[in-house]
Parts: sequence; C-alpha cells; structure tokens
Amino acid sequence: MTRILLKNKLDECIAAWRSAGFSVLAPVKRNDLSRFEEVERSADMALDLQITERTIKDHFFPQTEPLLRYTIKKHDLDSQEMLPPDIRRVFFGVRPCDASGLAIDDPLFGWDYKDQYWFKRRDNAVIVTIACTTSDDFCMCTSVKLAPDSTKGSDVMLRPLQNGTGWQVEALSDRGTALLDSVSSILQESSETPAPPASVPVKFDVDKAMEWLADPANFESHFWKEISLRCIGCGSCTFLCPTCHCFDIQDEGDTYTGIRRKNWDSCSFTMFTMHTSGHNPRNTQSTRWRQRIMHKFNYYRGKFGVNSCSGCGRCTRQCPVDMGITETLQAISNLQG
Amino acid sequence: MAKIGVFVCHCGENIASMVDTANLVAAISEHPGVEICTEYKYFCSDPGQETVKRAVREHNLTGVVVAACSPRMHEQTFRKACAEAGLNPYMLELANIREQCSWVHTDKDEATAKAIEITRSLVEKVKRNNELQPISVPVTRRAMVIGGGIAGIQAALDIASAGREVVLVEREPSIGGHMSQISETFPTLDCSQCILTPRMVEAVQHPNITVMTYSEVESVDGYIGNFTVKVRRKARYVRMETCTGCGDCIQKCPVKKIPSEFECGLGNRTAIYTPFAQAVPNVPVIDRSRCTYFKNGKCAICKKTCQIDSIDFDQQDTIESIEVGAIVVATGFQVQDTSLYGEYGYGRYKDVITGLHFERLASASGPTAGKIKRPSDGKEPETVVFIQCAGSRDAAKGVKYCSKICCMYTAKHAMLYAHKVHHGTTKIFYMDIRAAGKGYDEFTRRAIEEDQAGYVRGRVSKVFEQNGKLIVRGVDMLLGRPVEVEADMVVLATAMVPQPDAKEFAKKIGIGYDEYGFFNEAHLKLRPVETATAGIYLAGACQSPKDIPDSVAQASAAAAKILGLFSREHLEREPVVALVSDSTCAGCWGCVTACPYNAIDRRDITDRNGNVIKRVASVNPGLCQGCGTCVSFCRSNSIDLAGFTEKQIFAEVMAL
Amino acid sequence: MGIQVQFRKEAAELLSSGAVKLVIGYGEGSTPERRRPVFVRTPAETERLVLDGACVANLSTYLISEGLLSDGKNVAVFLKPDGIRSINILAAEAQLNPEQVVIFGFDIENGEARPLAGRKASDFTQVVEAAKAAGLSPELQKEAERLDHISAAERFEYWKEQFSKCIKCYACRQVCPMCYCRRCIVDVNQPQWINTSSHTLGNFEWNIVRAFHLAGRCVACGGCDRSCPVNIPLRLINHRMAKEVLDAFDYYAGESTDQKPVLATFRQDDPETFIL
Amino acid sequence: MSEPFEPKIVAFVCTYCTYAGADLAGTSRMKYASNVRIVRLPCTGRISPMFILKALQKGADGVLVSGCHPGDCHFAQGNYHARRRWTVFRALLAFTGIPEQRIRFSWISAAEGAKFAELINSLTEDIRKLGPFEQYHELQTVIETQSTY
Repeated sequence: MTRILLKNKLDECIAAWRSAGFSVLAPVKRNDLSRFEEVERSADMALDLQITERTIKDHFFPQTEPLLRYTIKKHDLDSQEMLPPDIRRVFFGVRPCDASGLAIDDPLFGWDYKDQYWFKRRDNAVIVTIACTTSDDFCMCTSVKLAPDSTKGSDVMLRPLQNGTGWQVEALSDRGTALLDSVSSILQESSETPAPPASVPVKFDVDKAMEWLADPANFESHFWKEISLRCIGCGSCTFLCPTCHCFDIQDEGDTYTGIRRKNWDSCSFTMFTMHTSGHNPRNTQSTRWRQRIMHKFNYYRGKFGVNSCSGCGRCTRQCPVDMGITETLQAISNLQG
Repeated sequence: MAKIGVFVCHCGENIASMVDTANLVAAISEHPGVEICTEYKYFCSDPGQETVKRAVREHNLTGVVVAACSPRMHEQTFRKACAEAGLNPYMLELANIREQCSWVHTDKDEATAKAIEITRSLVEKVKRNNELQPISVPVTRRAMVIGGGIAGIQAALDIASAGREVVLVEREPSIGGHMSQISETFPTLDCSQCILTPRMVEAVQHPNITVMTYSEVESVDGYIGNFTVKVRRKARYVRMETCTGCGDCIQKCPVKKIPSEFECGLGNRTAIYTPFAQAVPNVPVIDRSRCTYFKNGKCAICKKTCQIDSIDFDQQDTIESIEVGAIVVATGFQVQDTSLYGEYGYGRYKDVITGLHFERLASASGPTAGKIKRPSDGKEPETVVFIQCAGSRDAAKGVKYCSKICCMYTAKHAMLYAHKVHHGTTKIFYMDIRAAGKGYDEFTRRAIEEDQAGYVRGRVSKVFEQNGKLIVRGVDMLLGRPVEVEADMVVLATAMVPQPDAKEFAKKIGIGYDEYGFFNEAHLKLRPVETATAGIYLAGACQSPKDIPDSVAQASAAAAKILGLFSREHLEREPVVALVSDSTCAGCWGCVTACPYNAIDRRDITDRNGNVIKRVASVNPGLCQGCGTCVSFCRSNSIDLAGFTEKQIFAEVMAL
Repeated sequence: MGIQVQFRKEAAELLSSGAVKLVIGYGEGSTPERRRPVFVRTPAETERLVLDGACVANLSTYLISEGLLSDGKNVAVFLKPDGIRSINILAAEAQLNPEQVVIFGFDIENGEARPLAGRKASDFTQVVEAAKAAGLSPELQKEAERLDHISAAERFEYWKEQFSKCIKCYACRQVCPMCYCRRCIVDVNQPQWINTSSHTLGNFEWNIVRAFHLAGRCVACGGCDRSCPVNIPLRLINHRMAKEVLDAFDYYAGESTDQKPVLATFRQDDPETFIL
Repeated sequence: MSEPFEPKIVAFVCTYCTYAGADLAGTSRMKYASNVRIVRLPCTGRISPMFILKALQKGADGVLVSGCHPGDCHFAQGNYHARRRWTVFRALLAFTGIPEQRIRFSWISAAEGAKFAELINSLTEDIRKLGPFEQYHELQTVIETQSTY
C-alpha cells in the first residue's frame, strides 16, 4: 500500500498549500508559451505537456534580477540590497530533468559563498516532481545517466498511476515530508500501481564523449568547426537550459538613481568574452560552442563532480537550426569509437 | 571627476522676476559634480564674465553652465570667456531659462521647477562634453563664377579688382547673357550694349580673370575654401589661341538660314557663328549639328577661308579640373514658354511675340536695326498691345510669383515704340503696375503722360486673327466692361523662370532650390547671398526674378562675401562634425546615401601588410556640416556627432 | 527528374568544376519533419542535400558569416524568393558581392518545392517583381489588422504580454540575414539606449528598435518568428513595417541589388499628414 | 478635488527652426504651459527614435518632435530624412499601442513663435486629457521594485 493523490483532489491540495502560505506554481500554457506560473486551481495547469518550453530555473535564477538600488548624492552614493522576498513556493509538476537541473546548479551557487539570491529561493521551495511516462524525440535524460523518474533535486516524487486517476506520492526530503503531511487528509492509501517510467533511448555514450573531451589533443580538433557550422550564435539553448547559469551585471538608471541587475548571459554570444581592447579570445562560433560543451561535460565535472546537463533536450528541441547537445555528443562518442 | 560651475543670471529682472534664482542655486548646488553655483545680475556684463573666468581658474572647472538666455544669444560670449580663462570653449552649455522659461511662464513655482530641470539636464550634458578644436581649413583664394551674364561679370570684376583670381564660366560661346539682348534699359533708357560691352571687355582682359566660354560645370566636389570644379570645355572647332575674329569664315559659311538664338529666331545665323557682333570673346564656334562638314564630310569652306588655319575639326571636349575656394552661382533665367497660353495665340500668330523679341526688334544691333517691324510681313505695326503677367502671378497656368521686371520693361517698350513710331498707339493690359525702385514709378508715369502708353486694367481672355488683324479681347476692369482692341502686334510680358536644367544643376553642385527651381538662399532676409552650402553664393536671377540693378548689387554682395572669406588663409569652422567608429561600422553605406553633403566616403582599413581587411565609412570633416542625419540612420550606432554626442543627449534626457 | 535530384546533380557539377567552393542547402534534421542547414564541399556530399516542402529557412543568413566570401570564391545557396530578395538587399548594402552567390532558386507551392530558373540574383528579377505584384501576405495582414482594430491600450497590453516573454536570446537577430552588424546597437552600453536586461521595458525597447531597423529591409522570410523560443509573433510587427514603407513610399524591400535604403532616401513630396 | 494632472512633455527640436521659434515666443513674451522640456539638436535629422523611447522611460507623458518646414532645413535635407523616419517609427509605435496623440510631430520655423506657443498649449491640454501614460511608466516602475519571487 502506498499513498496516492487523486487528480480530483488536486484542487483541495492546492487550496490547502495556499492557505498554509505557499504559492503554488505549475506548468501553464498561456500567451503561446508554456512555463511555470502561479496557479490557483488545477484547471490552470498544463500537466499533460511533455515538458514546458521554459525551465523552472527561471524562478530561482531569473533572466533579470535586481541586486541593489543606488542613489547618487552630491558626494557619495547610497545603496540598498534588494534580496528576494521570503515566499514559500511549491513547484508542482516539475519534470525530473528540471528538478535535477536545480541540484546540478546548487554547488555552483554555493561553493565559495552562498548566493543568497539563489538559496533564499531554493530554501523556500518545495519541488514536486512528476515522473515521465512518455518522452519525445529530444528527451535524453538517460544519455546523461539520469532517468525519466530520477529523484535528483526533488522533494516529492509523483508517479502517474496506471489507471490515470492520480499519482503515487513519495516524500524524498524533510521539506517534501512536511509538504505531504500538510495535506495528509487529502492523500489516500491505495494499492494502485504506478505506470512504468518512459523508456528513453540512450542516444550517446557520455563516458566515451567525456574521454574525448578530456583529451587536450582534441581541443583544437577540426571537429568543432564542422559541428558548429550552422550555429547562428543565439542564446536560446543556454537560456532554455535548466543548468546554464552564466550572468552579467548591469547598472541601469538615470542621473539620480538606478538599479544594479543580474542578467542572464550566454557563452554563445560574441560579446560574452569580448575584451575592452577589442580582442576576443573566443572569436568564432566554433570556439563558443566548444566552450559550451566543454563546460558542461568537462570543466563543471572537474569542479563539482557532476555534468552540467540534465538531459531535458530543450537545446535541440528549440534550436532554430536544429543543433544541440545530442547531435554533438553523439558525434563525439562516435569519434571516440 | 567633473567639476562643473553653474552661473545663474538674473538678466536684470528678466529672469529673476519669474524664476526664484536662490532656489535654483540651492537645488543646483546639491547636484553631483557641481563645484560652484552662483547667481549674478548680468553675467554677460564685464564683471559677470570676470566672475565666470575667476571661478574657472580658482576651481579648476571642467565645465561651465550659464543659466541665462538662449545659446543663440550669448553662447559665443561665454565660450570666449571660458577660453580666456583657459577652459576649452566647447566645455560650455547655456541653460535657456529666459526665452524658454521666465519670459513665457506666469507661475513662479512652475518656472523655477522648470529652470531647475533645464539646468540639471545641461549640467549632465556638459559633464560629457568633449574638448573640441575649431576645424581649420586652408582656403584656396581663387573664385569661380558660374554664368557670364551681368551678375557673373560684375562678381568676377569685383573679386578680380580686389586682387583675387577668378574663373568665369559661361556655357554660351560669348559672355553677356540676357543683358546683351536688351535694347535699352529702364529707367534711364541707356543702351544696354553700350553699358555692358565695356564690362565684358574689361572682364576678358582682366589679368585676374580667366574667361571660359562655351564651357559647362560638370561637377563640384569639396567644401568651402577647397572646391574642385570639373568644367567641360566644349569643342569650338576654332582655335581660341590663334583666331583673330576677322569673321571671314562666317561670311563664307554656306549654311545661312539657321534661326539665331540670340535674335530669338527673328534673324538668322550661320553654322560657324558668333552669337552677336559684340561677342566676347570674338571667336566663332561651329554648330556641329548644322555644319555640312560634320554632316557629310564635305564643305570645310571655313577651313579653306581661314588665313591663319584656326579651324580644327578634330577638337574634342576637354574636362578641366579647377581648384577654387568659393563659387558664385549666377546662371540666370529663361523666358517662360508662353505657348501654354493657347488663347494668346503665341506660336500660332507670328505677330504675337514676347518681350524679349521686342527687345531685339527695338535694338539698334537687332535684325531690324532698331526699326519696329512686325515679324509676319515686316510692316510697321500701328497698334501694339502689351499683355502683362503673361505667365506670372497665375497659379493655375503659369507661375505663382511676380516676375518683377515686366511692369517696367513693358512701360519701356511702350516708350520705345512711341519714340520710334510716332503715330502708333499702345494698349497695355495689366493687373497692377508694380514700379517700386529708384526712378521706377516716375518712369511709368512718363510712359503714360509723355508717351501716351494706354494702360488698361484687366486681363486678356483671347487673341485671335480677324481680317488680317489681331483682335485682343479682354476686360477693362476699371470701366467694368469687355473691350476688344485691333492690334498689329501683341507683346506678351512673359514670366521669368529658372533655367530648364536649374534643379539638376543645383543637385550637381549641392545647393537647395525652391519649387520652381530658383536657388535657395541661406536666409531670405539675413543671408540672401549665401546658400546653405558654405562657400557657394548666389547672384542675379537664378535666385529669383531680378532686374539689372538688383542683380549687380547682389553680385557685388557675393563678391564682398568672397573677399571676406579670402581675407584669411585659413577658415575656422565649428567642430560639430560626425565621426565614424571604425571598429563597429558595418559598411552598409546608408550614411553615404543619406548625407546631404556627400561628406562621407568609403575608407579601407588595412592590416600591417597592407591587405584590406575592412571597408568603413569615413567622414570628411571639411565637408560635414554637422546635421547628424547619418548618426540617427546608423543601425550599429557607429557614427557620432561632436557637440551632440549620443552620450550627451542620453545624459540630457536621463536627467529630465 | 525531381528537384532534389536535379539540384544535387547541379551542385555536384558546380563543386567538381570548382565553380563554387561550398553549397549551402538543406539536409535531414533530427526528426523526420525537420530540415537543417547543411554545408557541402565535395560532390559526394551532395547526397546529403534534401529539398522538399519542409525547407523553409532563409539560408542567405549564412552568407554574411565573417570571412565566408572574402576569398573571392563563389558559394552556392538554396533560396526561396524571400532569400533572393535578401541577397539583393545584402548586395545593395554592400555586405556581399552578388556575383559570388550562385543561387539554387526554388519556391514552395502546395507543400512541394519547385525550381525557379536562374543562377544569379539578377536572373530572378521577374520572380521578385511577381512577388511584389502579389503583394504582402494577406494572412499576415489579416492577423495584423486584428490588432489595428482594438484600442491602443489593448494593443499595448497585447504587446506587453508578448514582449514580457522575451528572454533576449537574440535568436531573432542571429537568424536574420539583415542583422549583419558585428556589434548590435543593443550591445552598445555607452550610452545604453536599449536596456539589455530582459525585463519588459528592455524587451519592449529591443523589439521596437529591431523592427525599426528592419523597416524596408525585412523580406518576411519568417526566420525570426520561427526561431523565437518563446513564440513572440514577430512576423506581425515586421509585416506592419513592410506595409508602412510600401504604402507610404511605394518601397518593396529587396527589389534589386542597387535599391537605395528607404530610410536613407526621401522624396520631397513624401506623405506628412501627421505633422502639425 | 485632486490636483489637475500636469503632464511631463519632452520636446526634441532642431536649433535652427523650432528652437529659434521657441526663442521668438520668448522674446515676444507669449505665454504657454510650463510642461515642456526642450532638448536642442542641430537638426531633426539628428533625432533618433531612441530618444523618444528614453523620454517615455523617463516618465514623459508626451513627446514632441519638431523642426524646419520642408525646404527650409538649414542642412537642406535633414528634415526630409527625419520625416521618413518618423512616418515609419510612428506607425511602429501605434502598432505597439503607444497612442499617436502622445507622440507628436510638427514643423515650426524660426518665425513661428506664435505657432510654438499655441502648439505647446494645445499639446499640453491634449495630454492632460489623456492622463498620465501609466501603461508605459508601469514598465519602469516594475523594474524599480524588488523581484516578486
């Protein structure tokens, strides 16, 4: 016997969490875009999506975020930090790959000092993940050694029931346990079995690819030029990636006052490494694409012991020219033989 | 760090009565970067300027804002003061709190608040001003005069007499222009030829004047002080250097029945010809389109006749490139083609002629040797009707403007006719008699009172032929009834219009023109001689209809402007010019297309081995006038305008 | 012979004769429905070329890759009429020499690709003329008019919602053949005319300025619209600009290789009814 | 009764015509509303559409762009180029929902002090009626406030 949450009880659940002070965020399709937004009822959710176009990273590391406000005075400058508010949030219906993405980025934001902008939100969030029972052409979690029912980064795991009426629920952390406890009266005991997780084909041998990437001889390989020929240098793969985390700092304001902001930046952009002198160490798209792959499958692992890819497949799914990590890593693992 | 001094002027009571200057000073003093802010009754006065200068020195100011009147009023004053105190004069801005604030508002609080905002905004601008140096341009002290009519001749003579070289370019075979066609001139009835010819000769003989007749300007490049003009010298087929002007060739030329342009078709010329007997230079040209030799390779009688072998059928057009520092445009006018008035029968009836035809008929050197004979049968006309405003002041069919000279020359024609045909009668249909000018009204009165010019106020609706007479049907507005006059000849006072190629020519040399094609002056009242293009000046009827005295006066004015320009070896220009950022220019050449001054070129950027790695736009600061059109066109934001940079304007807006 | 076979054969001939150094065409993508740009350098590789009704991307954008044409050698490229117009504009704006571009022209009708006769941009004058005569897309016009008919406040809300989605990934810019500036105005930070932050204000400014920069230059290939990962209907705003320059100045982008830019030229009698 | 709304209006004008016209209004002691702040440029050709956007960001409820009448441009053609640019930009703003009444264009010569004064008054009155341009200003307010999550 396990506990289940029936779909027809979901609204009660949302109401309970909301009355307990949580904001509930779930996949929503609105204005021609699917992403996590606050919901008040289950009817607003788009849980049948394979995956939202935008990731939940947006809610922990927003595309643009105020860091501090400054006021210019005659002889000095006043500044006030603008930390995110203490809002407790439930992310309901997260895909395992997105949840894993958060876990992959945690060490990055905490290795030398704890980035409050990230951790204030992380600590106030409960990630309720729904395991995948389907996948699409671009899913590749299994290729990066994750799974459609991976629990990484999740506080609660929901496994869709075979009969489609609801989910088997499992708390994976204290926060998850507390969240489920708060709705224990809504949950039921049941012997219904969960549907099997999706079978996501392994598309490349990540170990082989990592070996090739680790070989300094390949850094200048012609391969990089060929594979990136059609890359147009936009930032859509990085900005839709659940683990990409590069940012830029910008001051925006007028004569009297302004805001210092943290904005997403992308290694795909020419300007990313442009020096003031005009020199650009990564002056071709191939070197920029190489950086992205190396960062994800070599450097990041070197520093934090984990690859910076959770296999969501968005990079390929939404690439304007049909590139992506899958194609590149496939090609690399083939090269390695 | 910026150290800005702000000086708030009371302008007596002009500002202080509506702007709380103490408040303004208090607010501005708190503004970041403001080192000192003081107020005073008259900063433009000597002690006021001294205060500014002292503050600049004592506080090592990096910028100055004077909150006072319009920069159009005192920008130069305070620039000079800054310069004298050792601050680059372009590190100054004027906050206009008088014309655009205290004088136009009625609420002191509102006006003060506005004055504070205006001043702050300019403090932010001045923080980003750059030290600029006036652009120094060497001046080629040689002028070109385009057009060899009376205006051009006058301008050339004035400049030449002051010791500067002049190139006088005329597209016809002779200089002289329309004035040489005129019989007598109003209001003195001087013989036009008699007063003009000596000037023509003086011009051609002047050591400082190079006359290039039968030549046309092909292109003008460059800018004030440094123009390069390409002139096409059309092949004359007669060697200028050797021809003595004996005229034997003209006598012998077998092609004799070509209607003479100079005689308005009332007389004939030959294929090798000078336009008129007093032509300067007195060297004929061969009209290639009419010459038998050029048509079929035979004849060459002129060549055989010429005793000094001055005929050269192999001559080609040549292009000469001439460097000049200033240009006078004196290209004159044309007479409007009056066939647009079908009802007047011009072109249909031989005896309906234009005023210019009449000049030729009345001219002693004309086809009738000064006898008034009508074109159809050579008889002396006994009744002549003159129709004024045959084209002018007629928005529907002709031109909207008044051609200015027609009232006068019509009165003159009536007088000349009366003097020559004592028993003749004249009728002049007119709308108004416009006779403003020295001796002008007296002149028209004389025509009426002494020479019995018959003025009829009213318009002519139709001219038609009946029983060998021209019937002029019109209305006498003063009597309020229709009139019909039997005439032997009808003279139309046709409109003065721009040369047919005026617009094209204006584009070629880069000056503006109005809806008709008259060239635009820089300012109708205050800069009537200059064009918007520095270094190019106007004289005569190419700007607007003018009589001879006005043309001559303007020509002398243009000459004076040029002599002023030539009084210096170098020119100083405002350094408000555009500058391209080589590293970001995408080379789309949109700026090149947009620039009204052709001031932008393409420039190659090469690596150290001389290989071209990039082509970018490049602004010629001598040509650039600083409008900034290119700056706002540039998509990559690769052009900026000194004095009004992107940073300055951004700061100005962000301070509001 | 089908168009794909024909183009493969011709591409192989061009490559083997050395007439072109590279053929830019379409190949199979990561799913059966997808086509992706491919770069073919040898006759053997031409087997990778695919041409069918799914080949919609405007490949002219690759011709402005830095250094691609600087050796003076020719490059062949598969182009629809919109792409051919892009070539005209790029040539008019001195970004490439049209003599270096060998065009495999095709159009898609009823989901099928069919060849267009010609090899050089100038060979397709009639194709472009026909496109102009056919007018701007009536579908887009219908969509855009929907917005014309609501109030300004509602329109503002509509675009605010749309632009709020923008993440400033610049896919619209990167995929666009007209966005060839090596440094885009949005990357100018002295001064920062356009807020680079992807908040709605910054997004508004960015999208407006980009649309303005495309006025009289956009050929409605739809690349930006398709590429936008957050599905902003950029086609509408670009269409509105194309319509404006056509209506006001009788200007149709990409008519010829020597067309002057609409905003760098003027006529004295340009309309100005809105000026007080 | 609340205070009547006083709009903020930013004007971008050329120095040769409209700025001189504004000066003339001053020397003629004409009276007009104090809501306009003038930014002086050499020519309308220099006025980039981005100026307008920044003025809106800075809280302008209306923007005026003004220069020399066609044919009168000190720089011969600057205003013709500007006119094309405005035609296009205006259409763009209208399409994105920025009311046409808030962004106005005019030709005011150096001799038209009266026209300047009248235009400022009527413009101010029009925009007073429209009210503050809250929709746009809200975009700025939002970015000045703390993140909501």
